[in-house]
Amino acid sequence: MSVAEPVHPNAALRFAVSSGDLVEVVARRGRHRDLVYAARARELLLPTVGEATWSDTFVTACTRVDRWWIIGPTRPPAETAARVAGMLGSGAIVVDQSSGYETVDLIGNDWRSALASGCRLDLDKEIFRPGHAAATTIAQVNVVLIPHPSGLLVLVPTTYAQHFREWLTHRATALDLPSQQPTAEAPT
Amino acid sequence: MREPTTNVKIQLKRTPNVRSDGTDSGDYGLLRLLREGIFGHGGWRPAWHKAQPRAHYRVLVIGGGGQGLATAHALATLHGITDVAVLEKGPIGLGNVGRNTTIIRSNYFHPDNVRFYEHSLQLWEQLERTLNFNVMVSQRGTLNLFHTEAQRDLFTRRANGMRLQDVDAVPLDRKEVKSLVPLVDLDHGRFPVLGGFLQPRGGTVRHDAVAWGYARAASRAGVDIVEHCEVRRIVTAGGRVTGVETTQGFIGADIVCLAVAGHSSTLASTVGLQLPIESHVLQAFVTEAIKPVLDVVLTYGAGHFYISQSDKGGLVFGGHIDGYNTYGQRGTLPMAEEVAAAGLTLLPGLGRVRVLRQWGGVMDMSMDGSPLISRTPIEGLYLNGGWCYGGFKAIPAGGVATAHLIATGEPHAIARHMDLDRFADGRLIDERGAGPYPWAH
Amino acid sequence: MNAAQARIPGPTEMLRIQCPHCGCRDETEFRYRGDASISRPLADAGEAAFVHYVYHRNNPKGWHVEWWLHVSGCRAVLRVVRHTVTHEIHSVTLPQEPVDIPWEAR
Amino acid sequence: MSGSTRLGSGLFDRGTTPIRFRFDGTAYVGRAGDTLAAALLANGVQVVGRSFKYHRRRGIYTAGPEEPCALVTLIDGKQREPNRPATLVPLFDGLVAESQNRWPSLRYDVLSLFGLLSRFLPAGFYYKTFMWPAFAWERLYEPLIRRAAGLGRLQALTTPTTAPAETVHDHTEVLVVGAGPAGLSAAYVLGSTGLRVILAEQDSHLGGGTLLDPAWHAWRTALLARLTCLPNVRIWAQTTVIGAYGHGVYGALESFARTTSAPQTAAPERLHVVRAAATVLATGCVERLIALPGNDLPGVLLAGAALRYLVGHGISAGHRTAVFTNNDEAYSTALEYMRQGSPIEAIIDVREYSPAADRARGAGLTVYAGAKVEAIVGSHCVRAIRVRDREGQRFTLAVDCVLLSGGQTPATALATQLGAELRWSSSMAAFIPDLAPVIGQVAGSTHGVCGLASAVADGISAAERIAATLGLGALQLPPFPPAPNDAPRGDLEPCWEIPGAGAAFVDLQHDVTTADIRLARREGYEHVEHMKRYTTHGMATDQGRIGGLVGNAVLAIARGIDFAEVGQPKARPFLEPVPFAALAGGETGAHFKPKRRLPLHDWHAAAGATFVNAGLWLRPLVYAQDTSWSTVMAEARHVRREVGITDVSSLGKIEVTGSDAAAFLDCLYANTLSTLTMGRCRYGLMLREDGIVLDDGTVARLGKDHFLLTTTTVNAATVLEHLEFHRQTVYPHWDVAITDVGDHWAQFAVAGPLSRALLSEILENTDLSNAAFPFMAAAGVRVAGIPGRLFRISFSGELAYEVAVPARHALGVWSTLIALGTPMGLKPYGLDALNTLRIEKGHMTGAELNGQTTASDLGLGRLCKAHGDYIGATLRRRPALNGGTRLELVGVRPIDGEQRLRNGTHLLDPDSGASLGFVTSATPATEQVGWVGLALLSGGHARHGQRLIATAPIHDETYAVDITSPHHLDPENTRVRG
Repeated sequence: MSVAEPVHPNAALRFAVSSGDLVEVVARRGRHRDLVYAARARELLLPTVGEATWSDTFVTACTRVDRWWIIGPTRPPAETAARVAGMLGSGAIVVDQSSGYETVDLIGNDWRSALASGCRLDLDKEIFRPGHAAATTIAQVNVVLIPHPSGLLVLVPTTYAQHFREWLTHRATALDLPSQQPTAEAPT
Repeated sequence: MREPTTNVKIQLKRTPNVRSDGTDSGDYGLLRLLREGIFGHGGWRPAWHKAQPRAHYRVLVIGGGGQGLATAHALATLHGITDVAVLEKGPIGLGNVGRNTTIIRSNYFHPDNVRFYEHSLQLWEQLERTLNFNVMVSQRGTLNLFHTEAQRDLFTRRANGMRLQDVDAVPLDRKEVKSLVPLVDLDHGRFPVLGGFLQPRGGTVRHDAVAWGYARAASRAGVDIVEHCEVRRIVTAGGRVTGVETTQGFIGADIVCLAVAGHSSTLASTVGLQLPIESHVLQAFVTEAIKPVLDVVLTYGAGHFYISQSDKGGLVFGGHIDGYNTYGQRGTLPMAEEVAAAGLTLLPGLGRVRVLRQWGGVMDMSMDGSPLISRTPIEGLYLNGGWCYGGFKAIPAGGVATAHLIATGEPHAIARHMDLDRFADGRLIDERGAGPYPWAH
Repeated sequence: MNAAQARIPGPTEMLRIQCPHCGCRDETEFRYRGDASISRPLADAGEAAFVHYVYHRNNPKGWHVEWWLHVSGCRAVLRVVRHTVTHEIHSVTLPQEPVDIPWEAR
Repeated sequence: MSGSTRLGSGLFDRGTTPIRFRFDGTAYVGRAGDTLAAALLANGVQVVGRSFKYHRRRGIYTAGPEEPCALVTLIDGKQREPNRPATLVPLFDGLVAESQNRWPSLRYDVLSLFGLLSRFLPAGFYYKTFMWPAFAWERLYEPLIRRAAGLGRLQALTTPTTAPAETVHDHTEVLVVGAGPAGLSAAYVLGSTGLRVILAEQDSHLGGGTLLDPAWHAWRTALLARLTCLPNVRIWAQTTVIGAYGHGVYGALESFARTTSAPQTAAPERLHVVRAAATVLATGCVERLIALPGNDLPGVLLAGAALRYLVGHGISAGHRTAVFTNNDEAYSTALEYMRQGSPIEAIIDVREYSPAADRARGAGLTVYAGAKVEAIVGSHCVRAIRVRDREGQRFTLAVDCVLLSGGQTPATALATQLGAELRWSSSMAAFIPDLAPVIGQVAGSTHGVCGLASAVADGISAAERIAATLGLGALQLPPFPPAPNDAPRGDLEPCWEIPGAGAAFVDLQHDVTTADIRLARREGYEHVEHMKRYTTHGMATDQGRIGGLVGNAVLAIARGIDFAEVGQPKARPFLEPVPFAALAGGETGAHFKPKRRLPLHDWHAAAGATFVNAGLWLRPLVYAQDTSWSTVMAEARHVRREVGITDVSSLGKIEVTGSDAAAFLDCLYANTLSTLTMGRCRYGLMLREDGIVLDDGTVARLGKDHFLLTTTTVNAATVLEHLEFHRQTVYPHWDVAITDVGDHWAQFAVAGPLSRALLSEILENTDLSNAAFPFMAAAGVRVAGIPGRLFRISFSGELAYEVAVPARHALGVWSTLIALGTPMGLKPYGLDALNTLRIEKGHMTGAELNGQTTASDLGLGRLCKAHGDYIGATLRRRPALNGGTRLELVGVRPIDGEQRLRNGTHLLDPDSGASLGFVTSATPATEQVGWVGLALLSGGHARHGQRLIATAPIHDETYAVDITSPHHLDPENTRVRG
């Protein structure tokens, strides 16, 4: 069974803002299975709801039926979307969301305690761990959480991003976790 | 004080303990209290007679809440119809009349609603005399704050409409708001306060006393108040009402009136009637008693929050309905958090005041957010319901209008728009424009 | 309240809904969308049918079939069978799945 | 001053350093580890407050959250926190407290006169009086009553000095409430299995009953040591579970003891929302009082509380103490008093026999068995008791302290909130809860189990049942420290009230007496809820914990019915009063709602814009700090005459894709969209099913199966949900995907006669001529090197285009447009100017699309499909939604060019004076003199050309207006098509 999350009051909560590209992929009606096979052939794994996969190029997360988030490195506008569309063929609708969401990477282990006040999910490290993904609300913002071995990726709608970052800084202060101001480095 | 515009004051026959103007001839007063004080209070008798049901009544009012008791009272005192029983499944007054935030006001958009609620407000203003029972009407004013220009425009329209009907409405600027309610934080909230609109005659009433006062006056006028008598089924024959099946057996009646807001659908369903109503819970809260800090009923415009301070010193406040069908009467935690967050944003100084209790009341949320005083497709069956969260302030007028409809067969002038047919016709009274989504009103 | 209702364990107000996609989530993540026991009439059903569909409700004190949109999660519309007194949740299904209603409510 | 003394050290002492504090201006010294109540007792302060109604003197009655009497105001600089039970306030150096509800002082209180008049002020007296003369209620009585309201006085700063509280979300397998012997044992057993366990204890000391029995201290220390070694067990002291909300959700309030008078920066409490699969309720019992004359005098307290003060703090509550009891528990206090050398004058026990009495006599104590205390005597505090012994002999004992014990009442509130059935236990004379096993277990004294060893066994057994429910099977129990056995016990004999002359109190804070309860019954308020509301019994801050059941029993006896039948009022949350700030959490003040910022927010700010709240958005209102009409009109006229640019990124943007997308949109919009050709836009009107307009916007066809919808800013989320809901429930078989791209695209409107020339200059390889790119055209373009989209649509009524680019490129593109456009006259304009332009043009926003208007009302009826099904198609045809006296959209102009037209002004029929409608939007005109506006007017479409009266009583304005078409400007659309 699980073990309670220890709190490290003196450790820092660091977060960085990634400039990676984001693509939303939708399986056309009735084409889900074809699409997953087609993607797998191109070494792009499309996981089931609540899961995420990590490859050298892409992070793929699924929080809605028949839909995936694909995060990749920064390319000229819409190029990642075009590339993904090319990989997936006609069974997919591919929408560039690179500007629609900001990717905030919380680095270190303290994100669980930092998010405990705003996030209603069970973030116990035995319960929500790398390989998982979840859509939920934090600080009144709809976000997607993708844990990874060294932290947590959070997709935040762009127009709420500053509010979310301010909230995160405030949380870190309240928990006595000195936060590092966001940087524009890509996490991957 | 203005005379209420009650249209019908026909005394069909002499009713006991009722003066010719419909008021209770009364024995509550200072002298009686002094006398009883000297002799050890042994002379007080039950405020209302605990009646056993008879086999048949001319009118059965189902529901011993504010609306039901006021309807029975008006039938007896204004129309001389005393062959009336009020049936209540438990003790009277423990439904919404005893669970609300006690606010009275008449600030509405729809002109017909302004007229109805203003009539009610005028009846409140003389209710002590009508009932010979001090229900502690406190006209401390209701203040609605606004935070955007669009809200100011809506309130302006409403206030102008009220003033055109001779109802009081006063715009306040930020300074005036602050001087009236020093606790308000005008500037630091997410949505700063731009101003407010005050209805000086709005205020609060001691809610339990309303039920008790009406019960006492109705009982003295000859109405049977039957407690612990739950209606299981409305009985009809040939398309008209003949009585009700209760936990105390069958009781016959020529006319049955439903006044069970919160549970209207349940009873209507016993005669196969579907109503344009869903039941939703509205929560209320009270803090510990503190010395007076808030002199008006205050409504926040940037979140769901309203608050007043009771005569005992507790701050009574509430928010929005929880937003899903329910018959559970207890509060929920997320709503408590949301309401408190709105409250603290408006009144940060309340941070150290402690909230004592939370509770909920089950509302008849109608499909357009406005009430129903109406005949039904079943002859002899009348409906007083769909009050959403406006039923308390409407009690005096709701009783008068429902009694008028029952006694004369015609809707009262103040309640013509409250019929059931309006949904089919499209004559909706949607104050907020929220649409046929009861949880959004 | 009849005997059957009286035996139901007492009121439990705050909701936790077992989303078939996301797992057990707080009510605050969902948006209530009303009675799911009624379906939109066909185009030619006439005005009365639409009036009934839009305005009239069973509003039962007991089991209720209703829509909840998981607005902060998977954004799926879920059909939830919930008891309106105890808030017990009997089943949560997707719109295209058959609805499972407890025998007491049938 | 008589009162108590500190006899020695106590279990809770944390060193002997003197801690200085002030109460009512007097300086005192206490000890670290004291509560304020303990320190006041130790200093011999007997009177600490006044009651609510009669302003009677009140002392310290209990040692916990059940305290009804010793409420004080804590003073911190300029702030005053009222109504804190002194029993819950940990002492710190520099603490300042004040007594309440007295004037001018605690000793001399003017309103204590009410006590002398009490015979004329019984329960509910106010309902029967204050009615004459009629004017006096408003002018005299009501203001007086309100002035007398409340206990403590709040004084607060409008900006709090501490950080906002935060709400923490916790998940666990088992929540154990109460860390007495049963709770500790259950947590230990369950924690040893590896399950996640949260153990919440209201007290700052863990151990419950084991704290007060020195024989159990070793057991307690050993068990706590083992428990704290389990990493999966979280132990929360000073944490009250304030409510059980079902579905495994609980609220828990954690308090942080203040240790210094230095300014506090952190919030003093934190709310936890706990989700638990199962729960153990080991919430213990609360001792209850006995109603008898004088039972409210300072110097009377509950026996268990006195034991706690003695064992925990080394403080004796009196010098000459008597104990009045109906049960064995109180004997522990008497024996401990004797052991520590504080004289016990007598134990008066209503029972004829009990083993505890034998033990006490054996220890040398005087016990009057089968006797009663008939009254407690004293004017300001306890001086003596009048006893009637078994033989009926009456005598008086001089004492300065009376310890009462009327029995133990299980704390059942949480259990009943979880739906537990209550059953009457005649051995405890109280209700005991039975909880459904799927929810959890009740354990220990709450469960009716007496004795600490029995409580341990019951806690273990509860844990085993929970483990079984959670599917863990049979448990290997962890080793427990050795524990003493329970002594044999005698049964309790119910004793609710000792009738006699004088007021016998059941609610000490609200001054409710047994006579009040009988009066309520006599007046018909005989149901327990009616009695409670009529007398206010149990409605004070302590929620009637120590006297609630006693009052209900008095009612039952008066009615001649069973206790079980009289029932008790529902125990609603909260179990302990919760500070507003803790309940509110962190999302308050400036953080009450998120701020949504446009991608160009910083640019707008740097350009000097004044921002306005539009829903959650911050939008530039005007590019100036001066928001007067002159600056707005300068921006608007510039658009009419030259060219302006405005940020419309807050519009909702939704992509609808799939082979059934066109058919789907035909069902969701009132007008036809399937006939839209690729590369074109069309106005789209969406209805609710009831036929009222939901929203409007533009629909662009970007591909055969690819549409882009825009929505109004305020309705973006509503429309998205409306589409998703209908796709999933009404049209689930269609191939349609709905994707929100609102935040991805930034969008700018470039409007004005020069807009074509300007954009032709800037856009690469794009022919903007009417032939190539007519009104309502849409195309992909590259702008400033970025692939974007161009639409020829106009909200302003001018020749206009909207440019959309991905938001992360918004600043670059906008800056390029500004840089290249400025020489050609391009200026940014804000929301107010945009509003002016659209009002003149007769375009609508939320003021007109108000959820009450139909397409016909807005003059858009002709757009709606005559045939075919769509949302709202059937019900929009209802007679009352068409024509007649419907409020219809019109234009309105004051005939006096100087007259300002205000929103919310009503329009009157000049003949009847009746209100026919109201002005929804108004603005000064850009190209003409005077003001123009839009209005919703009864039968308005037939009133074009009429002259009506406009009136705004709150502005004291009345003037004549002309009713016109809503299109004040360019009704032929020559500008937009130019």
